[in-house]
Amino acid sequence: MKRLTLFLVVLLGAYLVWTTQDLPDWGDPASPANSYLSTHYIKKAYEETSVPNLVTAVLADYRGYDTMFETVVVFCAGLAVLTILRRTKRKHKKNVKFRPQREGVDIILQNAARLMIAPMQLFALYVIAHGHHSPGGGFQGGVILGASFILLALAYDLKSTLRRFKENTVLFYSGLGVLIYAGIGVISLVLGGNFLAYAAWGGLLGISEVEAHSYGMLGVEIGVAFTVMAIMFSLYLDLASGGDLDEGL
Amino acid sequence: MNLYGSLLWQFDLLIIPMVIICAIAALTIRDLLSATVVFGAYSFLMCLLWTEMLAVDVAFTEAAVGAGVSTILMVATALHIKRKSKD
Amino acid sequence: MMSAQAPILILLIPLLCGLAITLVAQKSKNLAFFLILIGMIGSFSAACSTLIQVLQGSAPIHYRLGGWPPPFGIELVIDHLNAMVLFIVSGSALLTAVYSRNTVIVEIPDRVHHYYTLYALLVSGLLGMVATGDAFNLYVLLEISALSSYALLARGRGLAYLSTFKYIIIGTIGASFYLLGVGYLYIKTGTLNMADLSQMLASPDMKESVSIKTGFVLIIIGVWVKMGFFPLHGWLPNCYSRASTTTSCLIAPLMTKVSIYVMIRLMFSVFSVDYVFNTLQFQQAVVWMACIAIVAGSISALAQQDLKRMLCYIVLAEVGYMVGGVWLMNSNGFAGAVYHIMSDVMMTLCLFMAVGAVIYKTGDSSLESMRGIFRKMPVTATAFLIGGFSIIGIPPTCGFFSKWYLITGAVETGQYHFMIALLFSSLVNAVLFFRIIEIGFFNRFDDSGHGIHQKFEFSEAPVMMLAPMLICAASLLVIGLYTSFILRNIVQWTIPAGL
Amino acid sequence: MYMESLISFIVTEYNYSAALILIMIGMYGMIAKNNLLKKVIGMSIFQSAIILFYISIGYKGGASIPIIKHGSGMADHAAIDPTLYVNPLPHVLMLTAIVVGVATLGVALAILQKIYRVHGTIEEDEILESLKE
Repeated sequence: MKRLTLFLVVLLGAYLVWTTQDLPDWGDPASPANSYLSTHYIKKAYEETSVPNLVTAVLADYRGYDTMFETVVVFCAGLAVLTILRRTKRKHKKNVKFRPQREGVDIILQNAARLMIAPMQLFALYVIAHGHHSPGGGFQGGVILGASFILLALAYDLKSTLRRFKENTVLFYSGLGVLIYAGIGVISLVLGGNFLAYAAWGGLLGISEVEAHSYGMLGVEIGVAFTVMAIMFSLYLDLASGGDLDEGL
Repeated sequence: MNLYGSLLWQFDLLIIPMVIICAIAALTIRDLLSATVVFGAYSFLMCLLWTEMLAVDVAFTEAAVGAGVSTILMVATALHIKRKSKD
Repeated sequence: MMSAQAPILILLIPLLCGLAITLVAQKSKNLAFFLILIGMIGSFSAACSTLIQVLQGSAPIHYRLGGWPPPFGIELVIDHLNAMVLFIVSGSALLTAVYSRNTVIVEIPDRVHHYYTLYALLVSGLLGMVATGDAFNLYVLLEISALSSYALLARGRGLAYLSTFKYIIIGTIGASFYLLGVGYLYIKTGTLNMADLSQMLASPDMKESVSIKTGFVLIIIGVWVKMGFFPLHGWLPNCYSRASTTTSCLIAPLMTKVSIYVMIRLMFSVFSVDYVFNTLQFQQAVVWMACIAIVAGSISALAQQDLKRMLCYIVLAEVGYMVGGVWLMNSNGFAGAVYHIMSDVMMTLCLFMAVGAVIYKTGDSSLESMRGIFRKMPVTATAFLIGGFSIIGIPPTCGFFSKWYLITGAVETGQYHFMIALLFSSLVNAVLFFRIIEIGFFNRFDDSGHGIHQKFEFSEAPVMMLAPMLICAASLLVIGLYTSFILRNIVQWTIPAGL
Repeated sequence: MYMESLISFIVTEYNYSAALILIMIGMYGMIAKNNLLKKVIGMSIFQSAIILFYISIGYKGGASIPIIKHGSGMADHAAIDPTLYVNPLPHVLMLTAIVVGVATLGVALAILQKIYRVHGTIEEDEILESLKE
């Protein structure tokens, strides 16, 4: 079985590597992929949305529909893990057979974490807010925010972290994020535009349509950050405790 | 032979074998915790590779998600199960 | 104004209702059910409105998301084919939602609201896959429906976790193949919009390109994995048969048919008839594979002792019908396959609902649980009977007409092996269902033949389960009776040019 | 002569080749490995290799990162030279793919933990053997 798989995989791999001779050269500026849509985005995106980071502009505006469902994917994963692992309180007593043991309190780790968490969160907020002008945006910022909570749970323990960031709050934020994203789309629909057409917000906010795109993107990035933060933390909670939220790593 | 003036293609040639070695190592190491850590290294090298190809946003995300959160999730799972693997 | 926004509302309403369930319906199971019902009704009415719009005007509806013109933004494109599929998917999701009232509380008592949220996400993912006109967007929605189905399937009976894990592995390979195939298309054309792609791919040097061919093969293999076509079907029966009742009612009919829709869309809207059948040379091979799928599916179904597993193998055989019909390279075969998407959703749904009701009442899914079914649960048994007749292909149920067109297509192109496979499968299905009917109706003795008359008391499933089941069964007859109407007004329009 | 064309082929396409080789490594891991966690690692390798493939598509020699230079001293909305910036579209697509990857990873790990709890092992052959008994 293993030999057969290896043989098939090598055969398929050799064929696929052979097909690369038909592909345009690596780094060719004139290749179809680098010239057609991409040229339009590079030339027009800044003019049409006033967002210099082209990746953010395309991600949150031109292909904003994709990004909404990407957020939904994250939300869905969080719910899926929760549905699969989490058990009601009564039954789980002997669920986790083997649990990593923690010995004593690590003062160095705890103090380092205490020093790091606040700057991490500040940096995450910067990444979210400054995503229009520099690399970053809702996902990256959200992941860093989530990671700061994971660090808290790793350095201290799960119980004390959960006292600060309650389980229900985590779920609420994850739903809220998607709702912010979809809500911005629905309001532009109500305002007479198409779904996710941020230009429709211009009249409501009293700004030009180009600026409305920029603000709309900021709004959806915040929504994305909420969901990603909550779900990253929730994934850690469930996977590290085996679903019973008693004790982490 | 036109290499389109890439500044860093030598760098590229250097990282790619390392990425492949990490990928193979992550699949062959028998200790699952080590395998997940090697997988974290793989993600990080991938992220370097993408930075070198100027995909800064993607590299940033991969540094946070791939090398960070996914590795933590895998370590969390590896600690919950028997650490030795048969292959 | 609302009707212009209908295409997006079809999938937006279930999505928003799913979110609302997570946010407000944590405590109340009734509220969760109420919200899911609202979501499905909203989605269904938007789908109806879209279908009417498409039927009235002959041009497809284009909906620009974010107001950006394609190919720069993403667009939804609704023509006759996907208007029909949207209608049937949202309709059957609505029926399943009504049906789930009783079963979910029994099977997943602790997480009803999460279950319904995942349900809504799955439905909006499937509807989004059908509505979208963008190749990459299709991948994202494919993953949403996949992820939510993993979660729903994992909460099943017995070894559900193991089979779901296998499904995750296989499903990810499929989705990644699809993504890689789209990458090959993107690298050669520079676009992701389906209409734009098809224009680019029509040029002669694209037809000769090895990487486009590779891309096509990767995409098709990816979609085949998702639908469980013959050599790639291993995960499907285990996974679907171990799922809970509502989950299998929702996923088994819809997932495979939506994948078939995706295959048709990619074959004929991104590539072209000429490319698929003339430039590539494996049309014959695919029809042979479809024949094997049909025969193997039917024989395996005959060997099963578990009702749900039996139905899963029937689903596999039906996938063979549709893939074969599309690849016959004939307009009648294609019409039969498209018509069969519609009828097959309804007949599998009807059968799974009936079996679900039996399981709900008896707690058992073996063939023996059907014993005395006509006395105990006459309504369920009637629905099961109609669904079974439709699978066999007895007129006037819709199964007969789809089979008729498929066979006509096979004869017209001279591919008699496909016709033989279809007839064989009908025969096997007849044996299968008459055996169950025999158990249910005539055989009221136990196996030793001592003639102990068991008393079968009337104990029918609740009305909330019976009503959707009966609507399903009735729709099988209605679709059958209005065949010519459906063919003239919908299916005729979907046949791609040049077939 | 033949060798030279081979080297030129490898250098101009080596990123694609590397991505495809990694895809095959990942796929081998997913199909042939016996340990379920190894399968999951293979899955992640597979997905990030596809991302490498896409990012390689978007690279443009002599270009810079896809953030328009703006601010003081730059005329706003001046004609932008597309050769100065790499292609942003594959980056956008792959951000989505990374997130999908971590979502799938989370669900797979959750099911894996559940399998370990039910069967006491995550070796596929041991699970199958325990089922036979």
